[in-house]
Amino acid sequence: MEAKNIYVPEVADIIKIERMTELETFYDIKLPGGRDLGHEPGQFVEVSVFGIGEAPISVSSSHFKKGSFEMVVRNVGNVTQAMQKLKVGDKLGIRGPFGHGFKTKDFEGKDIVIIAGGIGLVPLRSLINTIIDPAERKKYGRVIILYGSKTKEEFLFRGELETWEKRDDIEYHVTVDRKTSGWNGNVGVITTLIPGLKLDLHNTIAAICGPPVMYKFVILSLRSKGLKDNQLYVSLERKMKCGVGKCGHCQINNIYVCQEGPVFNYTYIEDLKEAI
Amino acid sequence: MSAKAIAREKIPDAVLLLKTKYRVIAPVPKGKTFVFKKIDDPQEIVLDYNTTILPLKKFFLPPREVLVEYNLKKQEYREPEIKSEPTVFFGIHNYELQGILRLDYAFGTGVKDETYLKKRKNNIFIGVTYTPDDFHFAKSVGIPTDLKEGFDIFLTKYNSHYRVEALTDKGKSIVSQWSEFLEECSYDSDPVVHFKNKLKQSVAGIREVFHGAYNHPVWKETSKKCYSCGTCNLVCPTCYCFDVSDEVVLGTNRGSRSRRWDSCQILGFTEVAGGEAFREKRYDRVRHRMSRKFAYIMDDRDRPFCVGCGRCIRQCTANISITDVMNALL
Amino acid sequence: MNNLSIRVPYVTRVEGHGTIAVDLKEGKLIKSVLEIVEPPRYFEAMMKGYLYTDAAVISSRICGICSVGHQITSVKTTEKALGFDISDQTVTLRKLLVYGATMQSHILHIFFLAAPDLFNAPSVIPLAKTHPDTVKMALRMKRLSNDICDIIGGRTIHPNRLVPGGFTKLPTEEQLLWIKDKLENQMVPDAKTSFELLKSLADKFPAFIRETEYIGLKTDSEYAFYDGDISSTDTGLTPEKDYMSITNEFIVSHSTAKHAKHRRSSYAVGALARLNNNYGKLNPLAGEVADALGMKPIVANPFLNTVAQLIETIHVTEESIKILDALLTTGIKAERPFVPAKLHEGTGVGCTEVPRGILFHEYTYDNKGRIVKANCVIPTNQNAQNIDDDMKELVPWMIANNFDKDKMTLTLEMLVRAYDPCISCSVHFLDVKYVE
Amino acid sequence: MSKPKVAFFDFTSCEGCQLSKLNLENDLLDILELVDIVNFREAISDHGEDYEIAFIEGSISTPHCVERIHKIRRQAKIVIALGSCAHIGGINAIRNNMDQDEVRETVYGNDKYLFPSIKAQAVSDVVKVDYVIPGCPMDNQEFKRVLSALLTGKIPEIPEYSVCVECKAKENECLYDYGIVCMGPITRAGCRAACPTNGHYCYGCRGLVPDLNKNAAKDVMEKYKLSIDQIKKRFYMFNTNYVNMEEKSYE
Repeated sequence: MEAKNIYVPEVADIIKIERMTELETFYDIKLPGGRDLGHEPGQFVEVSVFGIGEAPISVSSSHFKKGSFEMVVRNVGNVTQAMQKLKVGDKLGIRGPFGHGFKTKDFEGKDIVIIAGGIGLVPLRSLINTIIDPAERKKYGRVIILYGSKTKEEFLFRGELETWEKRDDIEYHVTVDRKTSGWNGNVGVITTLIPGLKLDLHNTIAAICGPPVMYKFVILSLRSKGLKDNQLYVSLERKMKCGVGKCGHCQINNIYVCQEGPVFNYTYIEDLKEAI
Repeated sequence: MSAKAIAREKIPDAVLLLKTKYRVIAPVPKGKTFVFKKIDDPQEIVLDYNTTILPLKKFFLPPREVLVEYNLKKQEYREPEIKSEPTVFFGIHNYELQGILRLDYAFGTGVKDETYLKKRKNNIFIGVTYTPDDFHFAKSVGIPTDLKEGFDIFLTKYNSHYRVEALTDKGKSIVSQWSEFLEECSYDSDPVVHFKNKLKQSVAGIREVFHGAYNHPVWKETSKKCYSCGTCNLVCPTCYCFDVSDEVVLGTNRGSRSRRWDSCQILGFTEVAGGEAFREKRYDRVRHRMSRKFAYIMDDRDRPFCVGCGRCIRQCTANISITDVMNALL
Repeated sequence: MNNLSIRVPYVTRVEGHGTIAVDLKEGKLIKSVLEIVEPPRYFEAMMKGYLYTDAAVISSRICGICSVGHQITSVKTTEKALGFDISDQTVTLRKLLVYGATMQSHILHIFFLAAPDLFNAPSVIPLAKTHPDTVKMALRMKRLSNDICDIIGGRTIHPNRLVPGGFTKLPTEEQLLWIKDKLENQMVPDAKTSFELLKSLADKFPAFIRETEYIGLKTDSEYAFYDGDISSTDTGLTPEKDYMSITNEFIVSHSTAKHAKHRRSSYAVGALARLNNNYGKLNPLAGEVADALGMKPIVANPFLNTVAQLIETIHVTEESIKILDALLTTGIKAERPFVPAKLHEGTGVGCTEVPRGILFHEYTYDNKGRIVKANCVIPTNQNAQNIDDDMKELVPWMIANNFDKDKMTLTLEMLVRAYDPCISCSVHFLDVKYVE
Repeated sequence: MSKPKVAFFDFTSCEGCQLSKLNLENDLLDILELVDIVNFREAISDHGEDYEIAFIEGSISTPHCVERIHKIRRQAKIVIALGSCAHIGGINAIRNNMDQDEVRETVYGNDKYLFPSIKAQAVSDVVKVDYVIPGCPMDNQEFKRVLSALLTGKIPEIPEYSVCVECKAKENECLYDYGIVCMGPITRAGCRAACPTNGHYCYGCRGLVPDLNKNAAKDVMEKYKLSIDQIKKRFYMFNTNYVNMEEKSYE
């Protein structure tokens, strides 16, 4: 039998597009025949736009979502810019899912703190919606969501944020770096939300994703709170060109982020220079 | 002991016979140096050569190759046709083939890269002994001159003739067709090859040297001389990093996605969409290359991704030597 | 018509920036000039201090259109100044390159710059629709001449194989065979078609005559392009080293380019000047075509320079086939450029017939092979005064022939275009210290 | 969809880039299908002033050039500097290192103010430039790539790595092995190593690589026995403006 070529994308349909902010757009993608992507929360896909190129994009929908999967794309490069021009019914190339995400099995019975900075919410939303799925929620302890954004105008998934805030089984805290009109909540970087948390130090894990500068400070803060390194999970951003551990662009010391990550237990990468 | 041998002057005839069935790739002169090339006239082949400009990887991982073809209108992606015509690689040094074996490991383990692997089918390797020059250090990285791993046939040079050893069934079948060119000869032992050890320490355990070497002054010192031109990566038999880009033929619906040899020495290599580069300092990049060779990547037998061909030293305009850098760490 | 003022700012379809200015007041022509408004470029000053290996690289940038001509002339000048030996093979290949560049430049001028006037079109773009076969043929001819330059010189614009002493890379015999085949089976028939076309358009060229002095290289052995003595239709032969006695450059206020004069108030160089000096050496087909078009010396209608270019295109095609035959008989010999054992001081003059006329370079080197002085005299500078003088007679001639203003403007533009002026070249600028 | 209107403007240059486009020959007709060329002085007589994409050739070297380029920038949505002269000042900038007044006086004598000139500058020194197509002359394959990218709505990217990358891919012998000083290691690629592939040293026409290690360059050139003056001269050949800037930042 002919071995499958790992570089050839599948052609998928865009079934829904929603502008979220000035820079970010939401896409709902249907694979051929409505096949499930079968991803873990935190995994990514390589998305191709015909004629333009390919870029790694985090999957944002729950592991349990049927028939299609979702992503949110920030307009920063050639591919993402070209995606802005696409319409419902247009085609995209999809490869993946790639790498390792959050192993929710390991989180069962535990309290989960989710710390999302800006667009870092995109992959973490996949985790959130997986663990708060009605059939799943009872498997986990407390679910605490910390979300930080530059301004309230840059909030993603606003409707969902409201539901999370309302739900009794989710502790939701949000902050903005800069107050704009109409904002009455917290102002300050995301680390300011951490000291006030009351955590069961022995039975909590934290999942972190955000801009590169955020990690160092969030980790310091969680450590000073008393969490151990093995309780921390981070999702790293790198230039993942091939997605399959060959091209070398995402390599941090001896690991390929696209293969072993992008989600790592912090103990695994804390000794890696260049990681954070 | 007695063995089969071939006289140097009969080699072109032997190659001519091979050419009836195979594409033959062999070293030929190019100015002051050598290159591997498809052979039209077997007389051009040189068997006494030091190193070619580029390693054999250019045949399996070309400087630029199409990964995916597509049509903008039809909105389809297609795998390009990947040819693997039966090929004999003739007159190959053993470190060279070790380079290919490292690439086989890189592309054949984990997710399999068929674009590479398809070209590795139908290959026959005929090795030849070599006289190490000032740049070779294969022995220092665990590749003695008599290592014959991977070859189908191996030619050991005696003065004016080569002892012919068939090492695989494919090799045996070729040697049997060569009978008219071969003669019986007797020999006592293989010629002694003088090889100066270039590394202070053997490769066993060399990975440990990198523990605690992250802030060693040698990185900064070396980086002061380095242009970051990427030559060392490009000429390396075991470097395989690549960049990927799309192109549409102007005025048509034909598009393609290609990969191109890349270099971890270039600033943009680690840059992400937001503009941040994760190895921004030149010394970070110098360290990454050396560490990748000897610590980050090893094959299944724990052998480093350096085969001691010396190309990166020979071809560095800034005269940076991987062995000098390693010795500074040892 | 007593009062008239014509300004054609930035004449189009010429190389570089020039403005036609004509003023007629009360029946008296008070101004009729081609103002050269291209910014000055100071090349000779810029070359100072550079090594002999760099002279051709820099002087090539005087003009991309004429870069082959500048480079050939530059390496020849350096070789003369420093006493380099070059092989016969190098000379043959350089000639091929000069012929390829001549073809390329002439075809570009005939079909892309001049032809639209003959077809009453503003450019070649609409011609692609109205005369697709002609445009396709022209593109094909130009492509082949470019390919010749690419194969011999490395590339057409700013070639990168020419160095003092020889070539850094040689063409293969397969490539030369390919060129020969294409010249014989494509260029010759296309050139014949072009001849028929030009013949049918002959009445579109204004029948304006003004005799002048025609200057071009001349040699016993062939229609001179690569080298020879300087030949004048007025005064006969002058050795190349005495080129300054011919060019006598001077400054005029309406032009950033210098002008030149010899025996008369001006002289002409270029295809027509070469033809007037070399007619007897034309190859058979080119000779036939010249005769069929009535181009027998002395041809004194400046508009017919375009016709002379076609004749030369045919001539160099035949000449190239001839030398390719010879070259392919002996085969290409592997050789590297000559490298001098020791450098010494020296001065040299080099000249070549480039498409627009005779080009001179003169360099003086110090004993480390660095340029001390450089001077380049460019065809367009030499033609500049001749163009002004033509205009001075053309305007009254047009008035006498009842041209309206539009037709006068177009005819003036056609005149300037006929010279195929290369204004970038003309403003390379002279180092005045040197001409004191 | 209407075809984008494209204009070409030339400033102080040798016009090689204009010719380079005409040398696209057969592709030229395809290009005409894709864009409306409204201004291209060397090839067409019409002057359209309604354009979206302006390709600029040549350096800015007179007060009049400055005026013209500002006018173009106000009109054009996208400005592309094409060729070394426009991209980095190129060979025109060699004279920037000479005393400007003296240069003018040398040439014009008492009439030195007749034709005012300023230092030869890159287009981006005067107005905002969106993209560049480097090279002397520009590479017409790269021109096609950039045009294709613009028409497909992609940011035209040019290589950030050195000519060595392309030169090695072509398996050329290194010219340093012949004692020839080549600017390849520090020059931006994209030309497919045009000159070294033809055995000629690279003169740096595509500009220097973004993270230039200038001191390394000096060491290497010194190793090959060229005087500092000659090293500088080769640096200055196409990159005077850049090298000047660098030296200022070191002072």
